[in-house]
Amino acid sequence: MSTSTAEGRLLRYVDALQEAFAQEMARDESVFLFGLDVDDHKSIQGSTRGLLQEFGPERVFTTPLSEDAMTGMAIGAAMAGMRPIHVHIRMDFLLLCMNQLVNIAAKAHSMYGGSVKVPLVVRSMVGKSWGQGAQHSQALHSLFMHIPGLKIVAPSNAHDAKGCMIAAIRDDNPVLVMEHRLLYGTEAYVPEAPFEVRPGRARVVGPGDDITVVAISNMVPECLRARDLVAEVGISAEVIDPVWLQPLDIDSLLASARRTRRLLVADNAWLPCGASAEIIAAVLERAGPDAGIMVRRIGFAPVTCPPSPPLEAAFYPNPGTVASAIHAMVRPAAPAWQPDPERTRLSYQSSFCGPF
Amino acid sequence: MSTSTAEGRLLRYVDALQEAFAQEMARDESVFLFGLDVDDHKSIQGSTRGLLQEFGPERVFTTPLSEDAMTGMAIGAAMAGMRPIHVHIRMDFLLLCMNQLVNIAAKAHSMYGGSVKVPLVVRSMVGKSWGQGAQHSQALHSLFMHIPGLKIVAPSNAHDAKGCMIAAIRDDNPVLVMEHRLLYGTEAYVPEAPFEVRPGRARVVGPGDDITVVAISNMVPECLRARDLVAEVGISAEVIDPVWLQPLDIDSLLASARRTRRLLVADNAWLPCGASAEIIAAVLERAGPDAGIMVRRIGFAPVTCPPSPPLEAAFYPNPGTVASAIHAMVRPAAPAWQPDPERTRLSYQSSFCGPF
Amino acid sequence: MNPENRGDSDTQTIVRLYRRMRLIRHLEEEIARVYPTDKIKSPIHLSIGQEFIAVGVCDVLTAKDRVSITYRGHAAYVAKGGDLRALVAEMYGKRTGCAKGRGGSMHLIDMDAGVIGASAVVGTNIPVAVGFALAAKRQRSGQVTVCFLGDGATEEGCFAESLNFAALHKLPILFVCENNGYAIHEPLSKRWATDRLVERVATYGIPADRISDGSLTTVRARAAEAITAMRAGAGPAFLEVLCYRWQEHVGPNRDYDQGYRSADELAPWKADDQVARLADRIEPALRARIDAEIRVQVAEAFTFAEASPFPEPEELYEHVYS
Amino acid sequence: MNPENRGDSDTQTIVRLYRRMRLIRHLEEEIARVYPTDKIKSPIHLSIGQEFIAVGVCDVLTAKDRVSITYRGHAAYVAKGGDLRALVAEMYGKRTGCAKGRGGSMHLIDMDAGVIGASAVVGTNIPVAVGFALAAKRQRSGQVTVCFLGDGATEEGCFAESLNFAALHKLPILFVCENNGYAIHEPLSKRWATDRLVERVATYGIPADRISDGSLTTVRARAAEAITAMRAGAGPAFLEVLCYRWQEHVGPNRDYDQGYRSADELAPWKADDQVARLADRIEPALRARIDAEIRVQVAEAFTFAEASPFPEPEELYEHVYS
Ligand SMILES: Cc1ncc(C[n+]2csc(CCOP(=O)(O)OP(=O)(O)O)c2C)c(N)n1
Ligand SMILES: Cc1ncc(C[n+]2csc(CCOP(=O)(O)OP(=O)(O)O)c2C)c(N)n1
Ligand SMILES: [Mg+2]
Ligand SMILES: [Mg+2]
Repeated sequence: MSTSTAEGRLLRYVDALQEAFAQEMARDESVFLFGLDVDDHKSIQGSTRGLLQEFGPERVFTTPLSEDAMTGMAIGAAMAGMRPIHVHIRMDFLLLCMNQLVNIAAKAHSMYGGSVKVPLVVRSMVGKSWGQGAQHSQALHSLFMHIPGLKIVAPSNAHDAKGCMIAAIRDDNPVLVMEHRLLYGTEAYVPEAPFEVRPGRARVVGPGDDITVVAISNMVPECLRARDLVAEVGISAEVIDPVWLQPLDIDSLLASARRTRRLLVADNAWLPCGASAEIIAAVLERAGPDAGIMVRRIGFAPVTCPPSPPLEAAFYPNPGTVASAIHAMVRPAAPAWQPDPERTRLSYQSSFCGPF
Repeated sequence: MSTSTAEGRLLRYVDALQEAFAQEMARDESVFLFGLDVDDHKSIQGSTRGLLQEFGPERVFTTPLSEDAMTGMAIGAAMAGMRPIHVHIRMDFLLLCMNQLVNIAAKAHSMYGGSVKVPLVVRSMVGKSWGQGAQHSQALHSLFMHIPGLKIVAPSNAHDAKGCMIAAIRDDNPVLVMEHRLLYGTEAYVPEAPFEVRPGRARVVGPGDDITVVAISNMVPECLRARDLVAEVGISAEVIDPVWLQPLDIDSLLASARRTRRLLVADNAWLPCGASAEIIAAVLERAGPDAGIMVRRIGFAPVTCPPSPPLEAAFYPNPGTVASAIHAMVRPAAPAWQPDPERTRLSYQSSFCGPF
Repeated sequence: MNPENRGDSDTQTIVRLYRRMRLIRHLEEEIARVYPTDKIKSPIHLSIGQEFIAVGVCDVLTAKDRVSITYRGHAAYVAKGGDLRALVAEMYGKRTGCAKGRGGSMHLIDMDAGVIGASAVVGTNIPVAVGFALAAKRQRSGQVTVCFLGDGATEEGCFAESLNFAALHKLPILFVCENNGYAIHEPLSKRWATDRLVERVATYGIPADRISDGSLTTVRARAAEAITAMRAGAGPAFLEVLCYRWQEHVGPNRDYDQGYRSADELAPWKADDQVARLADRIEPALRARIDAEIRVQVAEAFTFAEASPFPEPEELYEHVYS
Repeated sequence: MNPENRGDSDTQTIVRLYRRMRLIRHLEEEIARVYPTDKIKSPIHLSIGQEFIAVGVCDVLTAKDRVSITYRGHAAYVAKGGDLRALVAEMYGKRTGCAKGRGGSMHLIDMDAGVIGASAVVGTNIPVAVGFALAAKRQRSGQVTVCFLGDGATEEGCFAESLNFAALHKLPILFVCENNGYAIHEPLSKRWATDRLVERVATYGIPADRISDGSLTTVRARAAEAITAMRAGAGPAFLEVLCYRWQEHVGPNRDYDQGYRSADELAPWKADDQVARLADRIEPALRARIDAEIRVQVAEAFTFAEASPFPEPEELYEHVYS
């Protein structure tokens, strides 16, 4: 927090989130934050640290285990002019409140002819590793991308965690923020003053010429690592973070893919009807049949997430499998290639350790 | 019901469904059917007609309005060796039981290491027209296609309604059957004896050479009508019904698209992260960059479904808009073309009339 | 002097209530009459026979207070002062509708009148109403929220969740369960293990009452008590009001020939029709004048709806995001 | 003659119960001891201090009966006779685990022993258990189902929905709420409007009892009554059992230094530890022998787990569809 630069201080993702809440709650009385455990001593891994003390129990409160009604409650409060932030410690739990999110939050503005707004933020975290297993590991953004009326953002670094969260809080529509458990400890330079990373612009996080790799959420750092790995064998990969998934900045993805003529989408989720399918379909629909863009998706294996370590390792894409996929696309004639397994081991795999 | 041929009798979709239940319930004691209103005098538009009388209230029963628990209940009964069929009169209501469907039904076999099975059938109907509006009109199949462990089928005609339903009932996995309200009155030849239309094979419902039109659910008859319309201007469209959406017979769709080099997917749903995105991404991933296949999606407008008639008409694709899209893809250089609006009016639009 | 303002306040109240009751009854009869013409292309759920609940409850609310209604919500919408013309226009799918043709009969709203919307997914409005109550409490606005719901809605999990939360936070919300004994064609006996609903609600520490005499006066009195306590900070309250749906579940007709219920069930309710009961207490000339005014008012709303333009197809893309 | 079979049936019962209690306690202590080695890469929720509930209830069940458990389910799994080695192997993620390494600590299952699974999404097991009870009733198998749930789970809508349905259909299911006063770190006071849970459950026509003496004997007696009635066709029953979680919510440690609760809360529960209470009633030599046997049994389960192979990565694709 001391290393201040023109672009801000080095801050952890989780602290950037906390700063976004603290600043927005101070700015706007109508913002309140609630959900299971937001007010306990662990304060959602620290992301809600100090908020109870600063803003009091009317604006920072836990709830009964009633995700469905609590979502409806937040929607009602939002329609009545407040700006609720609802926190879920796992994205899997959103399945309990799909009705309110899809049938009311997404639709209220429209089905009431514009006479109400739903400025609601729903925070949810994707769990990964350490045996999270079947029901604590899902990344379900595509379910929400399917529904008009919702916005979805998946910040992949501390800078965006703050900027996107502030944009989400200020947005007059329901915004789902997909956070990722493994990103919480990652650091980036983050401006101290409030700022917004608004919907509409994907970001090139690593330039390149041979292939476009669109990486979502935690796949961004993993794909950057893959980019380093393939660079060692002379492949130049461009890694793009869409940041906002709805609305999606297809133009930027298309421009890159047109140039590299290869498009790999690495999602932090299952593939069928996923964000990766959407990106590929949307890019190719616009690119036309003569663009000659090779496409591929990489993501969760098409199975339920297993907790057993070797199965879990096989379930997730990683820098090594991404690098292999890049290599296969860029040099289809060459024999299959895998980077040195030692080099593909991610730093978080040694630093993150159970139980939750 | 008298017009018997080698392939069966002309039967309405709704009666074909009813026949499937009657035959399977007679064959297998473990099958039971439940859900709101299955036992009333309207018997879900007739699709459960006579079942209460034939099989009694232990095997045919209504429930409280508790979609979430009723789904869990069905899952438990299935794990205990029964074969429940759960009926929802609108697909929108599945949003109330997503947790059970996704977190338990889809995962139980896997997360319990194969020690249980969930032979559950979930019937749900897509509502359309007559002001069904925001919450009674959704087709949410893509949400379920995203989740490993579920199967999804969308019969588009009476023959498949019976054959797919029987296959679903006999399947040892949870199967979601997406029915369509507007298909209920349509007739087809249906064998009298029980038969299965199993997962795995798409069906060419209208052959053609210039373009491949993949049509889902109620879009099948609408695309066949579009096929007739474009035939009048010399375009030969192949219409393919995937029938089962999970597993999806990509091979057949790919083979057709490779041949026609044009792929239009017409879905009965929103496009982003939809079945249409999946089909396009999967086909192009396999076809490779040199296949030169032009792709396009058509489906619900990216808005909440409005009940007002002119807005509702603009919300849905129809034979006219499909025909225009086909024309634009096959003759990109030609000026935009629209079939005579009189000819595009669908027969059901005059025959179906409110309130529900 | 306006004859409605003549006499004691009791008479004024009766006249006011009669006006509301008659307006709703006549409106719904007109909807039923027009429906077969197919001008209203939206599923209609009439509340004929049940109006006394909405009218009794809304009569003790202020304009600033709010009501959350169901798809069977014409009565509460009108009773709370929702714009009549906008209601009919909405059913016609017109641009002048209360939801600009995007709601239809099942999603009525009039934020200016405190009608905060309706859901076609049963029970879904309950927690949303709780959220309005939370906001009112936090904003210290003094507004109370009334949440109408059917007997079927009490079977949805969110009902229990909402009660617990509303009680925990002592929110200013009155839940009103319109128990008409049916969910579509399914009677309570197939859906409720027992009928001890108010007892159950009371275990949350929520004062809960069952009104079984079908009387507008009783409903109004109990609602008044609850709302008064609430304005003094008492937290949520609950009323279960027994009633009867005279028409079919959805659509304009009667359905006693369908076998799931008999006209005998209707008879006592009809005999005690609260519209007629109030009518009996009003001087015939005044009544005739009111009836005539209401006929005009309703006819005018239909004329307005008919004359209003449909939205243009291009407007489809409006109001998705704000 | 086996000394455990000597003496009156009361003694036999005490020994049997002690064996179960000690086995569970020792197992969980071993899990806690091993956990810091990172060999168990799965979130563990220990039930140390709460074992008396599972042991008391399961003691009155037959092998054919079923229990639905929670992610805090080691005790009930073992009490119902679930395979010990398969449990430990599952926590290790081994192929020999009760779910072949696909469940982890939060999804224990042993269908042969009547352990029908656990969900990591709170409350989700409740309706599933009801479905097993429905199946048993329809199949006329005579099996009863016990559904364990936490106090937090009662706040989920599906709990109310499930009670209503189970009561409506008179299903043979005993709901057992292990009320340890906390959901993670949140006390009841922040989650329950009142603590009148059993009263609420009773409004469904379900006999409901609260056990607050922390006694295994009481739990067993009440469960026995309920199950006996159920076998005679009485329909569902409900027990709320007050208890206390000695360890942190998830993980192997104590957490009285974290500020959300004080060790004073623990003191009375510890003083009345039901494992020690039973131990006191058993002759020391026999007790020592049992303890030794249990140590061997548990050690053997860990050895088995350690020695078992991990699944091969290729096995990932198994068991998606059946
Ligand atoms: C969640 C849900 N389930 C089922 C339906 C279908 N449905 C529409 S109205 C209705 C009956 C609701 O009964 P009740 O709450 O008593 O209200 P009433 O119609 O009697 O006024 C049902 C089951 C629905 N709209 N939403
Ligand atoms: C639906 C859902 N919401 C939240 C969580 C996070 N969570 C895990 S355990 C737990 C506490 C549950 O409390 P209780 O039911 O009392 O069981 P206990 O842990 O005390 O045994 C919570 C909130 C979850 N797993 N599932
Ligand atoms: Mg009703
Ligand atoms: Mg607890």
